[in-house]
Amino acid sequence: MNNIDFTRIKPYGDTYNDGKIQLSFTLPVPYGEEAKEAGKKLLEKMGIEEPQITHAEEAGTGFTFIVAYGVVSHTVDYSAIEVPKVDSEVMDKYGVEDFIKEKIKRDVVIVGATTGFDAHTVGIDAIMNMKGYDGHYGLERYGGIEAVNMGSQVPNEELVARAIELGADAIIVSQVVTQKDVHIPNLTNLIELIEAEGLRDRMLVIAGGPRIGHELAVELGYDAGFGPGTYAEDVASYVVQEMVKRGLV
Amino acid sequence: MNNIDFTRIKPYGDTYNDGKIQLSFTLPVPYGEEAKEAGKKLLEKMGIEEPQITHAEEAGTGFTFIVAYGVVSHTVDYSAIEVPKVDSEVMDKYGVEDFIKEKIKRDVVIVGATTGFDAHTVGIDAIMNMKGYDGHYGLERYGGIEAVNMGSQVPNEELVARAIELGADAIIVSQVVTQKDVHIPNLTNLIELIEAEGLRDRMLVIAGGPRIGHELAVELGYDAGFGPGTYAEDVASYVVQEMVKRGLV
Amino acid sequence: MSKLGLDFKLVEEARQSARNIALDIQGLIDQHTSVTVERTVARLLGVDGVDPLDRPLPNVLVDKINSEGRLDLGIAYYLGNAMLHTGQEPQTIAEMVMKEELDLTRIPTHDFDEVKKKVLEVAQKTMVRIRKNRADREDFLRTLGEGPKPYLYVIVATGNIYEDVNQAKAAARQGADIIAVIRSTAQSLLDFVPYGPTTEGFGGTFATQENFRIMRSALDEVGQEVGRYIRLVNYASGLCMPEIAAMGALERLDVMLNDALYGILFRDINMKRTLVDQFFSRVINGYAGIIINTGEDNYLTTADAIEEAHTVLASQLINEQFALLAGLKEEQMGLGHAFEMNPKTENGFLLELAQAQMAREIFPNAPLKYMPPTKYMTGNIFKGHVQDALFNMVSIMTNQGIQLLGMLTEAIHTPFLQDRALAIENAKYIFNNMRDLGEEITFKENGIIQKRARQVLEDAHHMLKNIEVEGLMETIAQGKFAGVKRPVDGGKGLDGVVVKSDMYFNPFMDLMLGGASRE
Amino acid sequence: MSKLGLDFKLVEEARQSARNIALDIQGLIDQHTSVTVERTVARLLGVDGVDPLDRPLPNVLVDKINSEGRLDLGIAYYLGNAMLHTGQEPQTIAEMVMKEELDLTRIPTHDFDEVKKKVLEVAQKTMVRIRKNRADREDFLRTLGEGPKPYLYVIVATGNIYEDVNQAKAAARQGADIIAVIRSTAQSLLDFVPYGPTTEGFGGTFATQENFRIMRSALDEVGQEVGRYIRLVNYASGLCMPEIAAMGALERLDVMLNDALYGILFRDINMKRTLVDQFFSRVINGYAGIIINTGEDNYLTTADAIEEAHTVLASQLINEQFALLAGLKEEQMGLGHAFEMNPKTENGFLLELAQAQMAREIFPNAPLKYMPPTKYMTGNIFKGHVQDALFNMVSIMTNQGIQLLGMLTEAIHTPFLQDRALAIENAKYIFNNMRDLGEEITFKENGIIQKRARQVLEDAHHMLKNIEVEGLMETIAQGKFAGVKRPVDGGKGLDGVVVKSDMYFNPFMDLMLGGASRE
Ligand code: B12
Ligand code: B12
Ligand SMILES: Cc1ncc(COP(=O)(O)O)c(C=O)c1O
Ligand SMILES: Cc1ncc(COP(=O)(O)O)c(C=O)c1O
Repeated sequence: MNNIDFTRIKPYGDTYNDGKIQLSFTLPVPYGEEAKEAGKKLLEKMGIEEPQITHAEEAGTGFTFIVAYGVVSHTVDYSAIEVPKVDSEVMDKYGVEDFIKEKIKRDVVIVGATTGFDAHTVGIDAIMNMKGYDGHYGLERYGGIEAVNMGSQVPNEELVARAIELGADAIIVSQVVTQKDVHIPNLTNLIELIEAEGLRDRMLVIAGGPRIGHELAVELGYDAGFGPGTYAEDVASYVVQEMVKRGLV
Repeated sequence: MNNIDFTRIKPYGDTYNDGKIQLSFTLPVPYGEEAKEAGKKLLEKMGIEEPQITHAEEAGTGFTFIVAYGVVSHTVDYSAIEVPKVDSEVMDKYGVEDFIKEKIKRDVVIVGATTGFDAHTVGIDAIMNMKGYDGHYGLERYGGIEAVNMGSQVPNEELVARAIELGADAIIVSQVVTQKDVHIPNLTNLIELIEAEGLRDRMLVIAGGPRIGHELAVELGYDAGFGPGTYAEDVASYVVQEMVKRGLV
Repeated sequence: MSKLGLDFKLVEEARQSARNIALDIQGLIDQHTSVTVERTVARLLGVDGVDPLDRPLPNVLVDKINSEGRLDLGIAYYLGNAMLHTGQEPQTIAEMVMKEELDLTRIPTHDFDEVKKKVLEVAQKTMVRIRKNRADREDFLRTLGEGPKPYLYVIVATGNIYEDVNQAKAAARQGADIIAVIRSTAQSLLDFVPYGPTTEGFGGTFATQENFRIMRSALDEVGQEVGRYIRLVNYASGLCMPEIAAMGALERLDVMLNDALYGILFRDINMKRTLVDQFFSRVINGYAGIIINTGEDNYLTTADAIEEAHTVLASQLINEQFALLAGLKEEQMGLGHAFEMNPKTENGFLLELAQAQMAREIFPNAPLKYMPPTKYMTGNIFKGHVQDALFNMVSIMTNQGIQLLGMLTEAIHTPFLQDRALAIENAKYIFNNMRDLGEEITFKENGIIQKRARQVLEDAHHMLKNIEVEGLMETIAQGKFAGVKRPVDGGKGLDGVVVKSDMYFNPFMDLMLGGASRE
Repeated sequence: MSKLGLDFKLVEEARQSARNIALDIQGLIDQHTSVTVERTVARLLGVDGVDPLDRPLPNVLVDKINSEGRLDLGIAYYLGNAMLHTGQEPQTIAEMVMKEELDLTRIPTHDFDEVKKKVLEVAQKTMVRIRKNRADREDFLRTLGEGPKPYLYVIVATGNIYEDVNQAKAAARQGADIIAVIRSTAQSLLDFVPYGPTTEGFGGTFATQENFRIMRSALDEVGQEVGRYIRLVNYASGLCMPEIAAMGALERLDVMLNDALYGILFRDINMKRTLVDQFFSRVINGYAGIIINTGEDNYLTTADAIEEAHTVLASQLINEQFALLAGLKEEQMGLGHAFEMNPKTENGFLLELAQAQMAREIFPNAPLKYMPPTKYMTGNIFKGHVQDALFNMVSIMTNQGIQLLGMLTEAIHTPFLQDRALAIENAKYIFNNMRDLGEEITFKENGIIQKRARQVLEDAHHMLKNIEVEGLMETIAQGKFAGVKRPVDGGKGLDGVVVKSDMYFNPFMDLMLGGASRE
């Protein structure tokens, strides 16, 4: 039955290739038949066939909120997709500790912070604090890792200064506020500072946060990026293996 | 502030022309980074910029359910939209009754049914039964209207035969089941039967139902179509005014 | 103890009225058989397959005899006689009849006791198979286990049995406990059961024995994978009620939609036909350990949930009594009700809570089937998802048994894969997060909730008293249920009802009526 | 009567401890003033506007005097003295100082009683304006009316005040009762208040007096249209707490985020600074009839809602006592709490119900501010919408006062127009459909809910007893609130704290501390 053509996949409602998709959006036009028609036209421009406006309502004068379903005409070649991924094997805490003992034979120093105006600490704490997150201990509890969590709203300059002071093997930075892309200049500035100090080759620089992906991080000049659902062991595994790979031991 | 260019409207998230839109769909591929990437690619093909997969989860082996946001690049010319609409003024029950007394001066006969295999009666009952719907009386209660509700699962042939028998001024038909477009052949068949009987010019033929629009009805050869939220007075107003307009009194 | 302060004397009285109503009808039932009852007997004796025109052989057999006006003895007699005469099995006999090589009414008649003995021999094999299915189910439940109550019940409705299998497996993996394969539109009006695997249906997939088998084995497979027994549901209601029940018994279905009145009210099937058919179908379900689901929820999709709530209770009580007469145990009675209150109603949630709790207290051992909001669902899927959440909340607060999950797209299309996933997520979240809420709360003395429940009980009591006097058939003819009027001799299928002769013989009625538990 | 079987003797003891804790700190507060307290006095005396470098004139004035180490007398004294000297109004004097045409510390000193009299004259005008705002609000509430409780509270956060106005009006039309304009990221760390209308902010819009005015008049307009008074909220917390309170009093805001500890814990503002500032800001809010909102909800965004629930109660009790000392009435205390339980928690809803009901019973007259799920919201907006529905249910079941509506996109972006519309729809549906559910139910003796509430109360009692011994500042330094450690002399803004001289003079402190009601 299910001989799917992975070079041409489409959304699935209840039958292969039915292309069914759900949308919702608001148009800045008064509620009425014309608003629904405008919604349909928009869907058609997106390549959606049989657009159905299943719900439309006035959302404050001059706005119409629309819920729609339709059939996507486009297909995607799934077989050709290659996503850059953090290229290391995830070990658990004990695995990481053993790895350090055997292959690095000294303490690994990791300095972390949420930088710029960003005041969100829960993400970086989840990775670094003793207690960790969701039952996974944080870096502070790892034998063989010296983890320094500088907290939030840390200026990039202070973070770099501290990393130099401690001879850090890795800087890890969290960015949670991403509205209007405020995180991009801030992350870029950090890399520039590190390069200016001539440190870029001597340490790993890693970013994380709910809207940070590995791909974006690499694009911005970081070694790796970690998104939602990351645990301490994901970062730790990457850091220790990458240190060995790069001969930073 | 709000000088909207109605020739080029876009969805509105929290700022004019930000183009923000929400989507959800399922891809027939296993959950993973590649699935998310496929989702993004699909969005891009639809002309959605900055596609963001905000949620992805395995939905049964081999399927990935995706929730996404993005920015639509297309615009719609709202100012040029013209939607065909039922062209009559809606009067209330008393208005309709007076209109009949003054301008038609005889009983108007309306025969209704849900036809084909469709067993949904609530919609046609809402329009025809005494009790009506949502506080709006049905046609049976209108003075000057003889309303005959044949119920559901009525073969088109029987409906037409009854209309002939009663000398109906209007046939009104409900279609609720629209899956796989089953209503289209059924509605088409009804019009053909009426034409075959040479009755098409002598009565109004009207369709209704949750997925029936005026536009579709007209396309299929009906005089008018009524969608969700219709009340008896909407149809009644149309019927009596149109009868006068066409000289069917 | 009643949380509602219900007057259980009134409940007992209402129940007694329902008993009298059912007993009154049982007289009529006992005097009649129907074409589908006889086709069921043929099936249970092993007749299956179709003729070159796709007519099922049970129909071929039964129609032939009925056309000669001789069905009053029951098909079993003719098959038994033919077995003695030809030495062949029923299936071969049926094929011979189809090929017109044999005319069942024109072969020599054997001694009636001999015939019975022969038939019972064959019938016993079927009984063993059904008992084995029942034992297998119990085994699975013991070894694999099942999800906590309320069971999560979802539907699949693609029209294509193989696509249904995909969806059903996905749903089980997400947490569904029960999968119902919705039937194709209007199958209930067919006076035969389609044959073989099918891939084209409208709004659902045809109920065929082969489709049952395919889905059963898929669910057994995924059940092993997820470590829970996954129950399978189909629909008996319609013109083939006992036949489909028999197919379910043979293929180990677990739940059957089966209501004493649904076909009359919602499918315009003739009263006598439905009443006769429901009895045998329930006898079969009872024996096979199948849970029935009644259709009181449908009343509220047509009539108003506030005004007509008492008709739901009255109908539940009647369904209960018919079920008891057919040998069903309380644990098999998935009596229906539904969350169909207009969401705009102030304190509507309280009224719903009253109704659900009342059903729970009046039918303490029944795995009540609770149906989701459908009528007031709209194209606004976000609002719909919250309506479904409230529905789930009432269920966990009142300890319902079977939760037919609401879909946020109810007003739009039959469920997509993702709709089902979201529905399961919704229910799991609420059932877990509010697990013991029902245990924790009590209702105010004489508050809105208690008063509402009492009022509904009184109205139902009153209604049943009236029906007891006027008779069930007359009441239905007057449109007192769901606002639908059905004349006694109207509707489909009356010509398939046959008055039994004194010598009428149906081996399964006696074999099964004791119920498996009593063996 | 307590639904929870709470021990109110224990509550009284805990409250007494909180009173002692607050009184202990009040000693310190009374000895100090701060730059923002003095800027507030300047503002209330009529100083406004900015210099060519966009520095607000209140800052120009106060910084000048502080840089000379002479702020210990209070800015009022210098302004009064200059008024007598120049015969000009404070605004003109401030402009003269800005242009360096006048040096407030170098002009002749007038008789102190004369100075006070002059200052009080000007101050009275401001008092009249603030009283008028208060009366206007009361008038609107009388004539236009307001929505039923819980009030529907939504945020706008576009960064652009004019875009905010669009969103706010749309929300009011959909049913919102309260609109909060979220501030731009990190405004709380600015030691000045930006000036004029602003159109660029991150994650929010700057709190400026002009923005307050623009939004106030938009809401008055839409309030007339929808026939309900629409309340306006902004944030006082931060390094300018009393200044923003004053702006709010002048522009008829109705609610102010204002917590005695928030700045310390979540913005790393120095303790002394925050404690001093919060006092004056609350005195102003109290007089202006503004409801304050405290920030206990924030504890649970960082710490665990099950483990740390008692810190919320302890902090509410402390906030209450600080508020009473500042002349706020119970009806103005929008104490905060939040639905931040992990949705995976079995019976989590019951624990949440316990917490919300407990807050209700311990603070029966406070318009509690209930915050929505944020921490456990995900990119799955459908699930999120159901989480928000459960939050709304707890609120209506426990009779909360102010419902900060949850947004299904909480984990994704600041609210879109449609997110807000859906949030309002969600709350309205549930509040109406379950209107009297709270009235109707009682909780099981010694059940999960009652036990949970008692445990949390005991833990809070214990915590407060400890703080009473160790001192509030020491406790915070140890990280006992929200797991955040703040040293007594750490954090921002300590340099803006000044020890008052014996002759220190702040006209508004006395004028306002009685509260409007006592006039
Ligand atoms: C808690 C919270 C707060 C708390 C923060 C308390 C604290 N001490 O952190 C408070 C209330 C103070 C707050 C304030 C604000 N917040 Co806030 N907040 C949140 C909230 C609810 C949860 C964030 C969180 O803690 N998640 C849990 C953690 C564990 O997840 P995480 O951060 O994603 O971290 C994981 C991964 O991403 C990864 N990770 C994260 N960092 C790193 C770093 C490294 C190196 C690695 C390897 C991995 C990693 O690992 C972690 C564990 O798996 C979110 C909404 C939401 N549900 O997401 C809004 C949210 C993030 N906040 C938001 C905003 C706008 C603000 C404000 C700016 C609002 C305002 N105008 O005042 C303020 C100001 C903050 C500022 N200046 O930065 C927006 C951001 C919008 C956007 N996309 O830009 C959100 C999305 C809410 C919204 N819908 O508006 N917030
Ligand atoms: C109630 C109901 C039933 C009841 C019907 C009872 C009855 N006596 O009508 C029962 C339970 C029997 C039923 C059965 C089925 N149903 Co049904 N049912 C619904 C439900 C929940 C509500 C429909 C309704 O009554 N709406 C209220 C009325 C007032 O609204 P309305 O019909 O839109 O009518 C208004 C307007 O459209 C208009 N109008 C309608 N007709 C006309 C005619 C004229 C002339 C005019 C002027 C106006 C007009 O005016 C009315 C008043 O404003 C919908 C889901 C939903 N929430 O919409 C599913 C739904 C319509 N059913 C559906 C299906 C698939 C079925 C079945 C086929 C399922 C099955 N396989 O067994 C069966 C079989 C029915 C059949 N053969 O036709 C699907 C249809 C999918 C599709 N788009 O095709 C729906 C959408 C549910 C779903 N998501 O799967 N159903
Ligand atoms: C008892 C019962 N039987 C059958 C059905 C549906 O069957 P059909 O539409 O095939 O008649 C329902 C529908 O909800 C029902 O409640
Ligand atoms: C009491 C209080 N003040 C202020 C804020 C936010 O202000 P800011 O982020 O500008 O410090 C909050 C946030 O939730 C709060 O609870």
